[in-house]
Amino acid sequence: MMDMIKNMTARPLPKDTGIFLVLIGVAIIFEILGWLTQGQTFIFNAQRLFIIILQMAIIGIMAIGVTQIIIMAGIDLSGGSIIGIAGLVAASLAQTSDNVNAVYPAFTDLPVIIPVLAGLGVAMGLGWFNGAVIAITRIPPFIATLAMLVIARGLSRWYTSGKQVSFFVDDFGFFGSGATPIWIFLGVAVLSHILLTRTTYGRRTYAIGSNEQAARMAGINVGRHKMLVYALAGLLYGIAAIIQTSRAETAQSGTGLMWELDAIAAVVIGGTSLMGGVGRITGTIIGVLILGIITSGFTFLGIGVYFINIVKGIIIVAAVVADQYRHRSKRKA
Amino acid sequence: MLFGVAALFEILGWLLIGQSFLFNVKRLPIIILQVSIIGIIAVGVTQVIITSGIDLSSGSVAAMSAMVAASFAQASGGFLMYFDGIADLPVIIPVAMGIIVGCGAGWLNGAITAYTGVPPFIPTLGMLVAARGVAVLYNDGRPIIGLTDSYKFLGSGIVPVIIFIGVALIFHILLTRTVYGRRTYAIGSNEEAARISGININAHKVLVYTIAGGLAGLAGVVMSARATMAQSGMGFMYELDAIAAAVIGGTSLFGGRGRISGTVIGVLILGVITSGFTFLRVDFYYQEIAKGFIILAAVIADQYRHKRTSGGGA
Amino acid sequence: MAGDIILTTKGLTKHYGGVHALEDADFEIRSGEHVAIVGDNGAGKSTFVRQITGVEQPTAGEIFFDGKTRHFANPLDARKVGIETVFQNLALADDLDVPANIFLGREEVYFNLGPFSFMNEKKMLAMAEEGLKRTAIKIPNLHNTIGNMSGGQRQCVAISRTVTFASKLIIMDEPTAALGVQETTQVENIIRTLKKQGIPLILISHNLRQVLNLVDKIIVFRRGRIVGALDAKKTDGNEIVSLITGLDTGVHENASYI
Amino acid sequence: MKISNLFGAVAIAAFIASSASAETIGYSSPNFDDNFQTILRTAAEKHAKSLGHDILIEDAREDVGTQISQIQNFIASGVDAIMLAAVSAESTPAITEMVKSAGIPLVYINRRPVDIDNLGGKSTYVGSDDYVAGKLEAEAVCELTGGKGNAVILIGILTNEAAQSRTKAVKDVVSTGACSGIKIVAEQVGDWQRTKGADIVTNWLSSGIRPDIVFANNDEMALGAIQALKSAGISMDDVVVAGVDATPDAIKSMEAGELDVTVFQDAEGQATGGVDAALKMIKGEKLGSYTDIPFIPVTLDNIDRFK
Repeated sequence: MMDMIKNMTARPLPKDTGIFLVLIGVAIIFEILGWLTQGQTFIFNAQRLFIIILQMAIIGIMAIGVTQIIIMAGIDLSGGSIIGIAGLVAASLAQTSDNVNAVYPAFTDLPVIIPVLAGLGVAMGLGWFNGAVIAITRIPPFIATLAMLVIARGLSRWYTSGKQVSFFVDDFGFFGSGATPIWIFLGVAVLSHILLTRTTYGRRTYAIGSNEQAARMAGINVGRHKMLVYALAGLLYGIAAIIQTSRAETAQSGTGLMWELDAIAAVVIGGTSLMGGVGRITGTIIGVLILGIITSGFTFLGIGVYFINIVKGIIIVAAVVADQYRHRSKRKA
Repeated sequence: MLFGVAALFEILGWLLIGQSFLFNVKRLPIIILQVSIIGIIAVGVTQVIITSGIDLSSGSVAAMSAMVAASFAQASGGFLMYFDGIADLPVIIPVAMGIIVGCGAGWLNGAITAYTGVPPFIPTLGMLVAARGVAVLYNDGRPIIGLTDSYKFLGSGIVPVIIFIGVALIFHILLTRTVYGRRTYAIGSNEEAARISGININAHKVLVYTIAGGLAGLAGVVMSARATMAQSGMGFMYELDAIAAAVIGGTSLFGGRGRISGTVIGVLILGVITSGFTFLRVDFYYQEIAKGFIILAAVIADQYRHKRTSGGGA
Repeated sequence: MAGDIILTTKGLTKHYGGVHALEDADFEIRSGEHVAIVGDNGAGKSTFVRQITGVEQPTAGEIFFDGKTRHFANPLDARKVGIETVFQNLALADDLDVPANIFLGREEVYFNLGPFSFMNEKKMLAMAEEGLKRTAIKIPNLHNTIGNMSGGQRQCVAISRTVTFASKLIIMDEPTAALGVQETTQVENIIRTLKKQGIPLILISHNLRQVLNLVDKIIVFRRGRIVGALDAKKTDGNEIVSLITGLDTGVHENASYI
Repeated sequence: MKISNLFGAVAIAAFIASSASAETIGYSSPNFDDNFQTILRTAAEKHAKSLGHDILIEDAREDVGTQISQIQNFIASGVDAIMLAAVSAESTPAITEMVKSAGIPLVYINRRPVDIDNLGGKSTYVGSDDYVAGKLEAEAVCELTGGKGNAVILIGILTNEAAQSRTKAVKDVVSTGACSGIKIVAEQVGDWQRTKGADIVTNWLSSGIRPDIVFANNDEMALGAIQALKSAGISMDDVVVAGVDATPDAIKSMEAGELDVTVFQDAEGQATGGVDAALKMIKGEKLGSYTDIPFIPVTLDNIDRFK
């Protein structure tokens, strides 16, 4: 354990240079393609940049949660589904009283803190459940969270029988308006970065990811820590759900479908290793931006949305393969 | 376990609906018919899981294969031809195309898994996304219709069941009687031991994933023949059912353990559950939530079996 | 009693990046001879074994086996010419039964259809029983999976695998490290049986008592080099220990270094 | 709703036992997550239950194979009639044949089957003509704008007949006579979703595409477009936004002066019409192949009817 910690602190300062260059490269490619095919700039458009970040803020918040899970050598496929149910729960408690079709006619015009806490609570609870199942039964996390993907989606369909929930109190609109999502994203990123780099929470997360056995021997309560990390990720999904619901001014059972893939893609592009033990929030943020630029760039170039899926699939695999080679060459050296 | 589940539904059936669940000439064949497509996929997935791999792409690969196969299976006289001038081909061509496309996707899954050493759920997750994208792009999201009668025959009556049983039998024999099977179990059981024994691990993994892809392709063919059309949304989440069937049937996610016969039973249990929920008129939401818990329960049970036996050995 | 030279290495060297795991190892073993390799952790014993069994390829040096220069690209190459190895991690597949493990990677088949060849289970079972008989190993039920067996039984299966294929040289890497007293005795008895049958053996072991009891010659590795070759009948534990640790007192200065 | 669901789960036995004498209708919905389909489904459920009948609902998840399986399960479970909105219109011949040979009444609703000519007797289609929806949408826009302006189209899911027909109708209208001053400058697939609609329009705006007209295949995407336009600081008086469905959200937006055109697709009419058709056929009545539930363009003049 001592050795491990020494290794970790002795490691050269985080370098996101490589991935940052990829970001620049991708932007340049779209810039060139932009001039060639559209006759206009892609990047030097303040409005577009703002929008790219705004659109990615929600995925970004999810990805920050997923980053911590992957650093711990876990995985979470249930983020999108949890956002679906958390958004619906929050929305159902944020309705105005002049709405004849309110989910809970008795609970309308509530102070905004109540729907927010309810959404966060549900998401955190489901996240904790993921962690508990993984910690206690020790089944592979991707299976546990795959089951949660199905369960949480079923819950969100059950909750209002698939009915859309709209008409929110004005205060609830705040979370999705203007640049608020970006500020929340940044806040979450900074906090998580500090948590990961400066606190025992972070130290333990890295320790479990790099050698769970050693972490256990060193007296870390691995099971409890896993529950904590998955629950925190759930909390972040809850935040993402509230921003999404507020921004869309509506919640429905299909919200968040497949978003977990975008989040995982952002994380692995950002250099977090699926082997665990390695990863940074800064990398994830760059990964999120790369994904945002690609999505936005495809729309900008007028390429069909379905191409984006194919490209996304390829990017996820490529990023992980690249990580694998980094990992291997490190081992050999 | 199969009997238990079936008996449970039988009892509930008499209690709640006042009729038999199992002893219904209509229901039993339909249960088997419905699961035969998932079953074909599950036979491939079982082999992948025995090597301690996983394949999350089967549903999407089946959809992609269905689109390609159907485009070669159009009858003349239809007004929406995918290929102008290609019509009324012998049925073997679309079937072969479907299987080849599936094999191709499986090969890519296997090659990336074997030669880069990334965890298999990543390349197959990528394939899940990418193959669905290809399926949509292939005909701009439109379905492919007007298939030949000989192609549609593959999905009619009990033909899917016969194909499923045939596939299950062939791979049961391959897994239990041939070197292919021996290597598949050996790799899943102890990859290092298999390597030292001179087995070409990478080549074998590629073979297993390719076969699984080919079976997903075949499932796509049967699926489109049954629907008498191909559509990009087909087979959505079938991979989950296939994995669930394999695990319920006793195939261990840790590799090295599993049987096709178990998977066939697992597939039937899933079919009984789905059909039983409809039979008992339980709302769809509960079905979905229940399926999630069933997967979880099966894997947790596997985990405890694994712990117990490996605890006794080394 | 030692006959012709069966295996020779000349200047065998292995570097992992900057780490010199094995330097300039000259080694030989004659037919019928049992040789032990001893040394501290990281002294290069396992590295040496990995080169001569084809698990890894040497950085430099040559291997002569059975009269020819050999280049083993993989363990199967080494096995094909008759070098059988019992690896430290046993290299057994837990979920397979005894014959399946013994024939792993070289199954007997009825006719060759590539990977889809049908296996001749009967023949494999008979040959496995034969191999077990030759080493006087008793395993109650050959169709039990390895995962359900005791450490000693597993070790016996691993050893009988090497014997089944009538090999020219057997290498055992720490065969008794994980075994209890009784099981260790069982394995030692198998080794004595092999000695009687005249099959040459290279034994890697930490157990000096065992080494002195079982083999003819003891090779000592230290820091990647061979630092001594001792006749088991003319040496004792002290001499070996001093060579292993490098703290030679000088008492045995005239011992049979080569 | 939630509470009644919970009770439903607990008391399902009593519930089913008590309804043994009523008819049971099996209903396969193409997608639970789709708002319009949800309105349709819940309206059908409400109507059937108010008449004392059972309705058994399944979600086909936009998958033809799943839908076919569900229908087979309905047949095996001995339902008295089957209702469905088809995942894909082209899959209907196989479904029709299956249900017909089981001798069970069959009602297609909302999504027009390709084999509509083969229906009649114990099978029928209750729905509206999506081409008409697109036509009414485009004509209303044409009138509001005087037939001029740069237009963009937000398309639903490409696979859906409704998306294809509505889009085609819009293009047909703007390519003719008085409306030919409208130029389609961009189109994108928004999957029927509000946030997708918003993101696409935002991306267009940042690429310098500033539409005068937004044609959306449905209201959700239209509402997304309005969000995007508003957050880009564009006055809603300068842009004509049009959708289809007249959902409650859309009506509210229209009253706020943001959404300009929507076309009422009578979900309730389709659903109740479908249930009624099924009940008639169970009683042995023979029906025609098609019952039209008309689309109605919604304007501020007649908006109160749709609240």
